Amino acid sequence: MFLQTLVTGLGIGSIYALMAMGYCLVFSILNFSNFAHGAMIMIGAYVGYLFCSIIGIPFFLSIIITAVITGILSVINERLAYRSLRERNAPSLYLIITAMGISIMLENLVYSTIGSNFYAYPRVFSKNYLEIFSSTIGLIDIYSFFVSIICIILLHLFLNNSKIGMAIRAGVADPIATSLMGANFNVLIRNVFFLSGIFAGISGVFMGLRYMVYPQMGWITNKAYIAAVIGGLGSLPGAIIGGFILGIIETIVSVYISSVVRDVFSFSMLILILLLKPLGLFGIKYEEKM
Amino acid sequence: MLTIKDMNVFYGHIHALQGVSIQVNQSEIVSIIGSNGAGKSTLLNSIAGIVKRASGEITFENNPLPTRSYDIVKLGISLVPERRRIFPNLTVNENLKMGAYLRNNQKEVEIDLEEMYRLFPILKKRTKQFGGTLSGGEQQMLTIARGLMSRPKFLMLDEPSLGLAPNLTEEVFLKIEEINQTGITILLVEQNAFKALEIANRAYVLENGKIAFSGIGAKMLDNPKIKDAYLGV
Amino acid sequence: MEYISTIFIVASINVVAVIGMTIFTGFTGLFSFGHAAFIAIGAYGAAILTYFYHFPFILALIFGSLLAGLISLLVGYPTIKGNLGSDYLAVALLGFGEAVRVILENLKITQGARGLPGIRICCTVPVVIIAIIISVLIARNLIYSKYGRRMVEVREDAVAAEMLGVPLFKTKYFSFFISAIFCGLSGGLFAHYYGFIQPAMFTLEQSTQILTSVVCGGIGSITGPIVATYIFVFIPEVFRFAKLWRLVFYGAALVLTMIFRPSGLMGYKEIGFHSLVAKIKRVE
Amino acid sequence: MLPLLELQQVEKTFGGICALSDISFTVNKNEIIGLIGPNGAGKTTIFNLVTGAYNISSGLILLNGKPINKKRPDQIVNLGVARTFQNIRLFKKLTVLNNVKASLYHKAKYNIFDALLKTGNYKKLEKDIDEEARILLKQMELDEYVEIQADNLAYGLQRKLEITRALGLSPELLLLDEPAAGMNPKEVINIIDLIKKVHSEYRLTIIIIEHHMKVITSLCSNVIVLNFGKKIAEGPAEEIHKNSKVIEAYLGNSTQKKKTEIAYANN
Amino acid sequence: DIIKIGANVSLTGPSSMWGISELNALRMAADKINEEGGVLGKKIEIVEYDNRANPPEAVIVNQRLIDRDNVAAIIGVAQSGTFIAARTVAEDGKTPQIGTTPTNPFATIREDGTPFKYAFRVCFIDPFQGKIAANFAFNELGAKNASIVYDVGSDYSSWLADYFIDNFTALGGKIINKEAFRSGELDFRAILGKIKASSVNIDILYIPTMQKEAGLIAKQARELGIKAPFMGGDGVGSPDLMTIGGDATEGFYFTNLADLADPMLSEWLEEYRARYGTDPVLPNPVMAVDALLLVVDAIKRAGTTDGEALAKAIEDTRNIKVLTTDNFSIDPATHNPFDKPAVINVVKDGKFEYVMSYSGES
Ligand SMILES: Nc1ncnc2c1ncn2[C@@H]1O[C@H](COP(=O)(O)OP(=O)(O)OP(=O)(O)O)[C@@H](O)[C@H]1O
Ligand SMILES: Nc1ncnc2c1ncn2[C@@H]1O[C@H](COP(=O)(O)OP(=O)(O)OP(=O)(O)O)[C@@H](O)[C@H]1O
Ligand SMILES: [Mg+2]
Ligand SMILES: [Mg+2]
Repeated sequence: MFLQTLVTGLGIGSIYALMAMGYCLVFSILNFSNFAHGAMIMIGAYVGYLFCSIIGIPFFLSIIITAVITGILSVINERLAYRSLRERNAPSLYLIITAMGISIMLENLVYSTIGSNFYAYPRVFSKNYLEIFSSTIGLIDIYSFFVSIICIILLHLFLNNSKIGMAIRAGVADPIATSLMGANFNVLIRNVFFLSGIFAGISGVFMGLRYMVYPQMGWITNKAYIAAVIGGLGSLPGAIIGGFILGIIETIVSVYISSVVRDVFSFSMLILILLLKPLGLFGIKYEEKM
Repeated sequence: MLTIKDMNVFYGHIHALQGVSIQVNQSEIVSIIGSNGAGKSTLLNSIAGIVKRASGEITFENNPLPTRSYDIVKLGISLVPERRRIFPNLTVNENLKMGAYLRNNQKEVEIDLEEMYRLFPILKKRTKQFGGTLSGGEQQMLTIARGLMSRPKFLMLDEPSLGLAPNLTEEVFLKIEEINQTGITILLVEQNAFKALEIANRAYVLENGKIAFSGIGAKMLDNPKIKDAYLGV
Repeated sequence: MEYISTIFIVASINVVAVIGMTIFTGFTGLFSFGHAAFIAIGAYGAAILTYFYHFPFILALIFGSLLAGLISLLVGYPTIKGNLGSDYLAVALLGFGEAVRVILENLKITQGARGLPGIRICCTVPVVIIAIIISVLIARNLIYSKYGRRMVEVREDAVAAEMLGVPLFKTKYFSFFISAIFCGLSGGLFAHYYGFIQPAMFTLEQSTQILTSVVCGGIGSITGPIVATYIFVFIPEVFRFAKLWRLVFYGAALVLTMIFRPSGLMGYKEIGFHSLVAKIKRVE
Repeated sequence: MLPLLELQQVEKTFGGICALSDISFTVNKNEIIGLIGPNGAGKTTIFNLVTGAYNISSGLILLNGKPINKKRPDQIVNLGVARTFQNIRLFKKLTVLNNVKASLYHKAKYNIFDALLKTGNYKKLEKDIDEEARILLKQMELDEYVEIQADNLAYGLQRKLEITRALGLSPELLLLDEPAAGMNPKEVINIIDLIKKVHSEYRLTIIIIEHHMKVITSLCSNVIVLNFGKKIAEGPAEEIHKNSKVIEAYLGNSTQKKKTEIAYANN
Repeated sequence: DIIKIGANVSLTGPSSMWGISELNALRMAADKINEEGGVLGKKIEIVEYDNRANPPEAVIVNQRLIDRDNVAAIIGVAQSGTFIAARTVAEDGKTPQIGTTPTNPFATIREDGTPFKYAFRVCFIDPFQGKIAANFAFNELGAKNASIVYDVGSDYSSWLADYFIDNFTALGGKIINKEAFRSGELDFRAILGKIKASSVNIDILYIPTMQKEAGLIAKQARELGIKAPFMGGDGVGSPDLMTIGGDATEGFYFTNLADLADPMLSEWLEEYRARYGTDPVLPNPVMAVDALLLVVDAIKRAGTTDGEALAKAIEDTRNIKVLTTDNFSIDPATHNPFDKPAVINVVKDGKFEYVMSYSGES
């Protein structure tokens, strides 16, 4: 029983983690919560469905194509909506509101073009879950678990050990000084959004496969966002760990306390963690000197 | 090497540079002095491409200067900006490496890094510290060192001595002369007008966005008007 | 005419909450994804009084706002004292907002998700006009007093403000309290206009709608957000001809406002109260 | 007479790095103290500790005999300590006038009801503050910029505005962090006069951090020299100038110096 | 000359799939009526606005329909909460409003039991649905132990869960688990794991939610190895249930207002499919057609579109033919339909199949 609870929690957590990564990536770079990420995930789910179900391309190929498409969309999104705000040094709140505008737009675009029907991915795996030690675990959860961990490690290396990563971090603090070093910050940012779009695409397909595809599915990423906050918005490993923590706590509370108050618990925990660690579990702050 | 003709810059309705023309020759040190708000930083910033010029022509080595700052840097022009624009969220070491962003020869970069640490030993002790937590003077050193890390042909320094201890100021100016002797052209903006004029081959005086005087650096030290207005003697 | 007055009332109810949020977000520079909870608390607080105990409407309204204010003091103490970063505070409050909804969904007195149908309908055009006038007056007087100035200073540079003797916690806490009071009042009006409330009405969407009006109206302005609120209620109405594309346009309008009027419709400026404008010319 | 400010064995570490150790000194009323030392010596850190921006690691700071190291910055301000910042921290988007008013509001003794009801008391106090701010700006020769947004001012004027704003707090103790940085020699002379003026007019006690030796020599009765977080010398300016430790660590070997620099330093 | 009938429907947002079906069905029905000569010699026209299932919007929409478009009656709002908010406007505007699926008992009556003059509905109410669900589960399926998963954030779901529990326990059944989730949730494995782990083997899992959650719950429950049959309410009655839940929904029972497999609907269904190329999302479209037929009939009897007369005529409706039944009546005491029958459907081979029906009195 407890093992199953834990396994389920980890499974749910893996999905949160996968979605949280995109938030975290953009936050760790631009310091704003990109609420359009949820809408991108939704688009990813639709695009993946298109390729995998309607056109009928093999599943793994569809993931790749989807990731590229959402990557490009995410770059377009940045170029059209965020760049001018960024260049004006607008407060992050402006970017957040713009991101929300984008997500309202995309969601309703889907309503008005594709419609409000649900779609389900075709069966990709012959069996959707595994039995380990008499507890069942979803195959997709296992995949999301590994995909998110691998992505995080790669990203972490990229941002902390590569020259481009360094320039991105520099540009966040001072884009103008960065351009004085010869780096084109806009191009760097384009790369970041391409990456976050790729994550959106991958998580969209996974979400679609795990659950279903519908216009409002972007909103479920709120949970992922909360996971990212628990882990510390700017910290990539934090996103994953936050996802797992949230997943496990939710499951344990549902099973052992009450499913009704589950959210009260997880939100109180969120507040509690923030009170103890104002920047989340792994958030880092660059202390400002006077 | 660098020629500016009749340049105008505006901030909104503030006319910050009004028809400024200057020239910097190969291997020279040229100083620009002027009181607060005269437009000195504006001049350097518009050469570096981080302030848009409304009109005027800049040529560098007989070619028109590109407008984007990251393209300008590629020509070997480096600006040490005013007021310590270090990257607060990068470590000292990373800040310096950012200076060498366009350089690909890792070995040479490492050598230059060591050179910077030799020049500013206190930075060496702080390689892992975030730039933002350095003391004011340490940040200033870091800004200068970062500017040098790109191995520029043409180096612009905006108030390099700001907030530096007297002995260090001395050293920085010695270093500037030393750099210049290796063939790097230098355009210097400095409040310490004595120093600025002393080490300069030529100098310009900016007043309210216009060039008021120009001449041989050392000679200007004796100019009574300049003495009165900028040296306070 | 009924149609126009309906839209007017609907928008005005939002306006009251937006004025509160303007103080918190526009002037203090903090933001929240959970203020719908205060609207809910105000709505339930007031409605329970009139619904079960037949209190007079005005008393119920006051009680609702005070209840929201009281709860804001409880929630604000740890969260604001904790000195969270702005996004973190917003999310912590999102958590609070959702938690309030869960509680409302499970309480006996609120009748859970079924809500309270058939609340007395008392919120009419004159009522909202009076509510708005009072809210604007309070907000304005506050903003131009030392309390409001301190909020602006905290927004501009909290560290410097503290070094000038501005008590950070008190200032933010107070601003939070005031915003909750306004949201509570708005909630009371809400309940007594629609005649029916249920927890599902007070969602994240509502919180962000208020926030959106504030930002699009212009940070650091009171009149801007008010105008923006009316516009945002009217725009979807105007776009009705666009049928399903209506909200696509709405989203696009939002994005375009942010891009082309980055400091909002009325960024840092006020319309109306001329004398004050002259006197305080650009608080910012 | 009780010293105004007293530091007793103050120590500050930043995650292992010891920025200040065993710092003790006293500042008497109405003195102007110079705080000098090489870059990174810990001067600004002292200001940050005194104003409560950082927590002290060990030791004691007394203001008028009472410990203040447990207090919040805003409480310390109310005890009469004001400062300027090495990196200017004005309210960039506010006007010059509002920047100054920001510091005057701690005197406005009206409550929230006065404000909401706009009582006579409120109106009077608001008017007083407005007037006082304008007077202060006039004294500091900033009156022509009253309505200008602070970050549009030239650097030197911003420094002046910061001092004005600090004066608005009517402090007993004023901490100036490199007030003359970024100024040309002529302007340095102006700022020296200005500091002299406010010192006598407002009967202030001042601590100045400065790398322009001219400022220190012309203003300070007593100079404290720090190096690597330790106090290495203390005494009148002329003595300090001759102190070999100070010359080595800070001023630089004068034989190395060129003619003009000496001229400059002596100016 | 034309008679305008308003449609206050949700065309965007999470409930839009029903709203759009509702609108389609109304259009189709209106065209048919017009072809047959209209009403009182006038053509009828459907004027629709989107309410996003959001109470403030529904209020505005109602007001607009009444003031701007001068509609004779308003069809819709499908969601109880939104209907209740909008109802006031219809009451003030003296325009009859016929809810399609607001099953909350208080949608048409006051707390004291008296009906609102202008508020009507064509669906049954939750207590009835809960009751027949319990009856069916206990008597027909022989279930003794039941667990419930419901949406605390939805009034529909909580009402239904409570009525089911009341009736099921009254019959002698036992509720093993009552588990709640909140609207918008997609993952139910945590609560399903708890149900699976409970010591008693359940005979039925009652899921009174919308088809989205029901489909996912079914899928995830089977994944976790829960073997009990599922049962739901009218909210699950659309083919999406199978799209989402796949094989797991085989044998999923639910109470419904109307039945796609109902022979009475077959002709209409053909027509709908031919015209729109998809299946309607039940039950809203048939309810909307019933509502329209009800209004049209009342207009004919009243001989006018005056609101007050029309409301009276609607109240007096007895035994008229509508889409779902041949003898539809309105109960003047509650403004609910009289003896609205309910059907039980089951999913078989990926299709809905008729099981049995319960008449209104049961
Ligand atoms: N971003 C800006 N927006 C508006 N005005 C500006 C801006 N930057 C500079 N100015 C104005 O342009 C003029 C020239 O400024 P600049 O910074 O070039 O002077 P400076 O000679 O470098 O002075 P300092 O010695 O103080 O550094 C000043 O009047 C200043 O107020
Ligand atoms: N927040 C911090 N975290 C880590 N180290 C710090 C921090 N603040 C200051 N330091 C270190 O403490 C030392 C003292 O800094 P401080 O700013 O007091 O120097 P200073 O004497 O004012 O120097 P300057 O003349 O250059 O302004 C510096 O070496 C600095 O790097
Ligand atoms: Mg300058
Ligand atoms: Mg310092």
